[in-house]
Amino acid sequence: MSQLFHRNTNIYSRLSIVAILAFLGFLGWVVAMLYMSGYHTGQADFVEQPIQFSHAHHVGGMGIDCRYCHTSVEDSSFANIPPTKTCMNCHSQIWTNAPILEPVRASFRDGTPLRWTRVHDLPDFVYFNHGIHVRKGVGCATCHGRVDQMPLVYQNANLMMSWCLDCHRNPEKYVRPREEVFNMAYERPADQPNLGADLVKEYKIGTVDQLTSCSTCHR
Amino acid sequence: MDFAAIRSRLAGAEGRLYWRSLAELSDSLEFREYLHREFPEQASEWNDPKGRRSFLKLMSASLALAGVGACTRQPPEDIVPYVRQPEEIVPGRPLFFASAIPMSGIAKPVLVESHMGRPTKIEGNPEHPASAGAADAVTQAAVLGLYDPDRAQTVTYRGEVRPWSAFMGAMQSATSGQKGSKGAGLRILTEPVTSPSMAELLATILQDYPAARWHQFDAIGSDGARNGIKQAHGSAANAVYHFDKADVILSLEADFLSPSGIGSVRYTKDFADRRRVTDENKHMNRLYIVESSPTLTGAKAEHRLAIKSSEIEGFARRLASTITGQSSSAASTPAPGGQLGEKWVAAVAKDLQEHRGRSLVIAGDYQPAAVHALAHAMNQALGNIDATVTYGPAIEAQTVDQHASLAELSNAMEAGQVQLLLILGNNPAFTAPADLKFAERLAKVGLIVYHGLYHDETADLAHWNVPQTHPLEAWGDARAYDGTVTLMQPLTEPLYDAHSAYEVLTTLTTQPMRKTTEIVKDYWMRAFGAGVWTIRNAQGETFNNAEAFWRQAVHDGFISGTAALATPFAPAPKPGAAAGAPGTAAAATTTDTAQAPSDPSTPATGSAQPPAPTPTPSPAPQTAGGLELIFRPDPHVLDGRFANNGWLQEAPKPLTKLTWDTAAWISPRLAETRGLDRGDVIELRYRGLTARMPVFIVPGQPDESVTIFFGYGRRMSGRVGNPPEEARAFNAFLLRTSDAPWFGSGLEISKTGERYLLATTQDHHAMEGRYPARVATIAEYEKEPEIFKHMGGHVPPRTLTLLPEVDYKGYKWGMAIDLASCTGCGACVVACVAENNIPVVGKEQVDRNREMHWIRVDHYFTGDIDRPESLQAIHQPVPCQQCENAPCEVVCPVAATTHSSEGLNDMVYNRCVGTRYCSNNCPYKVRRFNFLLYSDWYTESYYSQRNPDVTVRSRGVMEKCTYCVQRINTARIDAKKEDRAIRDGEIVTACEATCPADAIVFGNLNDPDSRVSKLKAQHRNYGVLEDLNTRPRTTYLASLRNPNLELEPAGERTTGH
Amino acid sequence: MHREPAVPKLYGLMAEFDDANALVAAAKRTYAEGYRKMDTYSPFPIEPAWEAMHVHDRPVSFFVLCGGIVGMIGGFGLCWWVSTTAYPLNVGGRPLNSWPAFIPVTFELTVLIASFAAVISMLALNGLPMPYHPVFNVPSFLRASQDRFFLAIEATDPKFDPARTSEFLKSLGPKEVNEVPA
Amino acid sequence: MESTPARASGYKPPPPVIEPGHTFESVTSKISSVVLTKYQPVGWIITTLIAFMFLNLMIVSVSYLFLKGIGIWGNNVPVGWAFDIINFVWWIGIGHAGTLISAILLLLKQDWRTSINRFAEAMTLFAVACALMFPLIHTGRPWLAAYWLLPYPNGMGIWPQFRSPLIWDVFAVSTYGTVSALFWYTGLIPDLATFRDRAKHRVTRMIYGALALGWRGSARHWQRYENAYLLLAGMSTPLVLSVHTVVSFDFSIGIIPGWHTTIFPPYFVAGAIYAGFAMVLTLAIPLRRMFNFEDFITMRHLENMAKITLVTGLIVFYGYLTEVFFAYYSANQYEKYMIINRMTGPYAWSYWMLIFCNGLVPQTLWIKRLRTNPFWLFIMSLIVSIGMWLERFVIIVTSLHRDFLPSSWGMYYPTFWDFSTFFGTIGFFTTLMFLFVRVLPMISIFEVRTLLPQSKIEGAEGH
Repeated sequence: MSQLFHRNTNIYSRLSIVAILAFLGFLGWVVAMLYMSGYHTGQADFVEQPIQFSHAHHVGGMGIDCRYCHTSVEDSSFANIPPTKTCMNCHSQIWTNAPILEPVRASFRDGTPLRWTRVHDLPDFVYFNHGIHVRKGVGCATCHGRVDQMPLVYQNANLMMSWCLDCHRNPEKYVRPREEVFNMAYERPADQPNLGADLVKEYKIGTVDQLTSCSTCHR
Repeated sequence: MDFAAIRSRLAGAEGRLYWRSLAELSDSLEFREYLHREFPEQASEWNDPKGRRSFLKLMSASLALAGVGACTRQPPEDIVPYVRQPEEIVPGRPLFFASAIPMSGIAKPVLVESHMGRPTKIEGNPEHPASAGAADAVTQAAVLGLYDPDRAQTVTYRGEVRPWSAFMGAMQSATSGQKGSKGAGLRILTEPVTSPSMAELLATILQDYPAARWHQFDAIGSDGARNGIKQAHGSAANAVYHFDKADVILSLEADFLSPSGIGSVRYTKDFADRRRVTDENKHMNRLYIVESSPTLTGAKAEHRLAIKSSEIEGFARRLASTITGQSSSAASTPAPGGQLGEKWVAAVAKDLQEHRGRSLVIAGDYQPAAVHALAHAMNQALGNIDATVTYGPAIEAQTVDQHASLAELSNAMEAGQVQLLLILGNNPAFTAPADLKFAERLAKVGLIVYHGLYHDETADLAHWNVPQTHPLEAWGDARAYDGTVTLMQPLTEPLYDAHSAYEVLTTLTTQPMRKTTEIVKDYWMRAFGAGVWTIRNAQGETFNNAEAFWRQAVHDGFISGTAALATPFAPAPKPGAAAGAPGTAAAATTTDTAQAPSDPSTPATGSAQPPAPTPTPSPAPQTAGGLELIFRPDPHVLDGRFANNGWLQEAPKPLTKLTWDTAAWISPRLAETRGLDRGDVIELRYRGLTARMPVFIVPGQPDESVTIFFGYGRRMSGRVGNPPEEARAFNAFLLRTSDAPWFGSGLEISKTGERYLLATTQDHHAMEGRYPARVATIAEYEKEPEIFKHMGGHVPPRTLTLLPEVDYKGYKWGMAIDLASCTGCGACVVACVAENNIPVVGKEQVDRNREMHWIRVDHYFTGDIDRPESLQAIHQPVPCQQCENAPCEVVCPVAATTHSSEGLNDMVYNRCVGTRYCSNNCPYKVRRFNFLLYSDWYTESYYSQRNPDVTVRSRGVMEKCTYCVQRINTARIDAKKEDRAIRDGEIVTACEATCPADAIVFGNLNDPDSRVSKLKAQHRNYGVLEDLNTRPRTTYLASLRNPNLELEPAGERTTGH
Repeated sequence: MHREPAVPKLYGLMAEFDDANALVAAAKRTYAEGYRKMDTYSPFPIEPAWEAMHVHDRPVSFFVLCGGIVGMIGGFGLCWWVSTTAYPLNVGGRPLNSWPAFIPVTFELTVLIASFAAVISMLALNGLPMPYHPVFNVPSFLRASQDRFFLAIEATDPKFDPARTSEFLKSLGPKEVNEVPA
Repeated sequence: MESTPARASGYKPPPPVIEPGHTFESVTSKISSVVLTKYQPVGWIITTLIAFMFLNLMIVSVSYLFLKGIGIWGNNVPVGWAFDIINFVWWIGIGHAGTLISAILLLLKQDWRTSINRFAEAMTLFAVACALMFPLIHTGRPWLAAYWLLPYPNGMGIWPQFRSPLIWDVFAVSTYGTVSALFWYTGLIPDLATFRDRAKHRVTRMIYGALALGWRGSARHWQRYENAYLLLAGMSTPLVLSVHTVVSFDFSIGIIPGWHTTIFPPYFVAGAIYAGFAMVLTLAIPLRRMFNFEDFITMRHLENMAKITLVTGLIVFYGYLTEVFFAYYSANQYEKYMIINRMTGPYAWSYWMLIFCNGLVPQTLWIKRLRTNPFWLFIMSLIVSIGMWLERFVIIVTSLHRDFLPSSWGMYYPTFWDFSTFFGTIGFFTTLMFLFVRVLPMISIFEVRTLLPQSKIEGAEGH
């Protein structure tokens, strides 16, 4: 008889097995990458806003404190977006007819609120409370990044549950003295491990059991 | 329609957030639908039963929604900040405002939780004497009514949308026509009015139109009580009962523990306070009740005598003559109920007399005046006046016999004397007694203005329809059951083109433009000035100025110390004149205002000592043989006013656990003799009127009586309340006649052969010897305090386990529920629904045992079905027991339910895959599963009601009671911010907060001094199914009974089963 | 399929039998003759045939054992690590390391990995897949999978000599002897 | 093989496992002709078409389920599991006979297994496929089941909960499926080679050739092959026992009366074998008629299977009695009530039907005339399948619908979609089965060859 397959088929058949396995592995890797990437998490995405408000200018440049606008950050779960009135406190004096500020003035005139797009948008089943984090010495920049260097605010961390857990499991790695919370430029000192441990004690930060209980964040 | 009007109206700060969604709404299809629905010819669409479960319509979308899991991005979300932020608002933190929900004109004081201007939850007003922090189911459900998309939304004239201005114009011309005849053709029909400011406005109108008449009607009000007290006093008054001072209580069919009654919240509290037995203090009150159809009060009573409603007067006479000693003809007539009745008269009379000044006789709202008069007389004889009963002046501006009042109006309509009729609420076309033919006589009225919350049966017959503001949308005042003046403040701008009764009435006055705010505030400013109302603060000091008083009053939600003052009925001073005090002109105009005492400033009680006369017997109802027909308001939808409220429709009705429908109650024996079974539809023939009802067999119902309930069979209540075709005739009003409003004989029933599905949440009411709910007599308990531990299975010692003990450091949450105080009113169920965004699933789903309530009130019968007097019912609220060895957790494959460090049995919706294994393995069956997409994701108006602190669950997800973990977390965070521990009582779960009987207590078990720890230390404390070693954190305090040994020799009934 | 060059290299010689007994007998004699690079082909397993060639290798068993051990450690390790280290949670008051509950998974993974080891090592040791093999050049070899039995002596065998080996094979009383082109 | 001892002692040899007069050629051609031919029996075509219709019904039902959620079924709160899990356990049970026959009987050197193990294994695979479907769809959101039930690193930093029997299920059933597939394919390789060499059309030959991996029947290969095959059999045996044990844990780990009992593992395994053999009979009897395989699947096979069915049936029946005894002896009111409720409650009909199907009907197998009557065996096997389905119904539904608190007792009523999903899977199963016999050898050719006298080697000890 004649051979059913050519002699090279042997090589091909074995190669193909290896190739298929390799391909599956690659596929898995691609999915994983996409899953962790900004495409899925929204990390570092550009977000269109009604006004090109620059934190870099206001915070970095003029050195306005976070709390001037986000007034409720210390005593509420929600760090509020300032009412138009807050903008007008200054902009009724300066840049009074800068075209870029027209939406603000319009809003103030006819009382229609500005509609901002959320940048740090947790799922609705996650209940994050700004007040307690600020109180326990978690710096704004720890999660939001160097907002003072962002012309347009973008999502700094991937906001995945594992990311939250990293801090909830070992807060000592991240906490800072309360007075430094709103300091954008704060750098973790060399002895963060010791400092962190002390602060965790001093600020009575909850046990890991409590910080990683489901109902701490999910209700 | 006039959107500009709405916009301007909604421009206020609070309204701003809502403004957005309404603006969207106004362009949306739904809104067009609402508009169309205003047109009567579209009414057919209302009656589509499918509409009730509209959430099924867009089910297909749910696939996409449910798929939001792995690799999908969240849709971008907007943040809309204020333009000018009100100081008091901290975004993310709720605010609480004191207000009130009026019912039949009586204020039910509440505290409303508001998130960023959205009222989300109603609780009781802790400061207010009528509430003490509790609120009944109906009151709490009002918040859902606020957002009901079926509410009337625009002013219409003959079905055409009209602006408010057009209405005012129309009223100007209509009234100018009445000027000549001094308003002879003008009629105003309202609910009972206790609001002083409203009374003044009405008085003013009646002064301008002397010939006009003001009628009051409330289908479920109690003329018996009104007239009874008049008989006793000779003048109208308001009786207030003090159960906290009473050791022996006789109720003559008085359902003072009813789930929706006036004042029953406070009465329940006082009653329960008197039976909080501890190992230290074993004192307990005793309740006798003589009643026909079973009630929660009857279920709570030590002794219950079941006789026909019509026989109760006879019983009362016998008892009265025995007590007062006056030998009247009654003394000789035999007591109803045979020997048992005789035995009762003797025993009860003895017991009452032994407790002079500490006893209490109370007559039921649905009993005729004579019985009330007798009750007052007995209290007088027993020296209970000013001890357990106090009399205040009438709190209604004008106390009239309401059925007579409505009859008079109806006759006037028939005679064609009515040109202009203002109907302020309460849907008389549906609720009027059948013999008055009110609906058809409306046709003879020149111009009908209807002011209602919905486009209901009356609106359908009216020419002008003005949408009524919801109590949470407008200013107002009303008096609580005890007379305390209670203020209502708006929590939001009206969501629709709605107007308050004040605004409607002002169109009849010379200054039609006045706003509700000014009317109410102006009244009280003047009141502060004048001596009509003695206005003091809680400490009894006077305020230094009117503004301070007003601010205090609005903050508190009521004006303290106003209970003892009558509501003046007098016109406001002419605008020209200097602002005089309200009520000063009283003597001038009040002709027939039956006020007691005439001088309102002096406390009423002094002159209110009733000379106990032998009351005139009430006309014996014509005995045409046959069965006795008993009318009752539905415990949840009352006379039908709440028919479109899904929460109330789905809340299981007491004793029957029936949802979504009504039924005629019959006794087991009657069912047997007539060959009836639950769900059989019967035809009721009564005085030439007919209606139909499905039957429900209720143990304890007298064999000769059939009880039917108002509120169902409404054609035009809305998409939730509209009945299916076959249930249209289940309408008790079809049988009601004005001469016998609450019961009458001569009922014939016949089986139609049809069946009707009745969806109940509990079908098995026997305990099967498992003692989930435990009860013993106080004697047994005193003899053997451990008695409750011996009921139920053997509990293994905590040491009997292979597993290491988990010790919970820090907080250790637990709950104790006192079955001795619980009356089974079901307020906790609605509180939980409101707090935790629990969806309404609809009748079919309930029938498939898929109701979603996180806390349910189990109900067990004990005793002999054939001996109604031997029946005992016991109620047991069952939330998640939060077991320490939770069987549900071990079997969850994805760790969606685990234990928190504080011992909570956490349920993580977003992790749940929905295997339902946990539910199978839960011995208490407290877990609830979203078999379909139950949460209404599509009705935008409901979005605003949701509690933002609780996830809105999606399809395929398990859920259950969380001990209100959102409240725990809030408290914990607040405490941590202040570096302190959470105080006992700082965390109050929704069910605990609203429980009128304070039967539910939540707290930290690691704190030996916490209320809950103390309760759990009691001998009465036990855990359900503890023999399974689940170690529930929720435990129960066994119920106790305090029977009279003359009526129940010790050990006659073995306790518990 | 294109033809091989005119004078093909030789893979070996192949004798064809129609009876299993003959094959076994032939195999014995060939081995006795000193041939080692030989093989027999049959449509069903014939234990005497490989015994005749003194083939005794059991590495498959070894791989299975390894697979089993890996699976067992991996399985228990997974459960243990997940429950005690990755995210320790209080589940129904059970200890973090509830080892009895981990046994089923451990067992299943043991069997799973071991089974894979068995099949994969068997195929690998057999050099499969090998769709092309010189023996298929023999037309009648088609029936090796049906009802015929073959004995092949490879050209690489030191004792191999086309003529003498062919003679020897013929002496075994086969139906016929074929050259197997490489 | 058993002819040798037969001659030694005077005992009458049992009927042969293969009718005499066959040659290697005849065996090979007979079996392979089923596949390597253009024509199929009409019975095959009709059955496949009907089965295919039901398969479509399943697809519709499942799509609708994904669209709306499991609310379309009758499940409710006391009865959280119903048809979904009943079907799962039923199919898994059926899936046991295959591996059992091929593995355990191999170890026990039962040569009569050879002519039935192939399609029994196929049956196992397809039954497991049907079974695997239910754990996935019974959540109504299978995408999440796949997402969370398997352990792998993820952005949530959270893992499956290994204390849950459901996770054990995931591992047990998927392992069982995988190993069965390996076992089955390994067994197929030599026969695929046969097909490669017999097929006429070139493409067909290429396909079978590719699947045969170039098998050439070398003795060295055979030797390793037998080694590996034996090891697989050795591992499948405890596996097959573990699978239904784990499935039974789904219930016995729970605390519900009627679930929480120690006898479940043995009693479930026996039940599984019982159901499995019944299904093998249900398939074997028509197939051997359809393709005239009476020579290979002889009365001896049917009778042996009947005997196993009888034995396992008795074990299962003993299980039922034990449950009753426990309930009485435990002195536990919940257990007692559970049994009384099963016997007299609203679902009593299912309990008594179960006793009839699983307890009484198999007793007819004591009678040789019935035991050797293919028609009766076929009917009996169908009744047993129904009985085993009812057994799971009784265990799941009647235990759940009245558990501890009388207040939450309820009833369960299946809906149209419950039934359509169930019958749909039967269509799915049958379709696969009939397609299998069309494309692969339903009887292991090379093993049947070893049954022929021609394959015996003089001097070699029989094996």
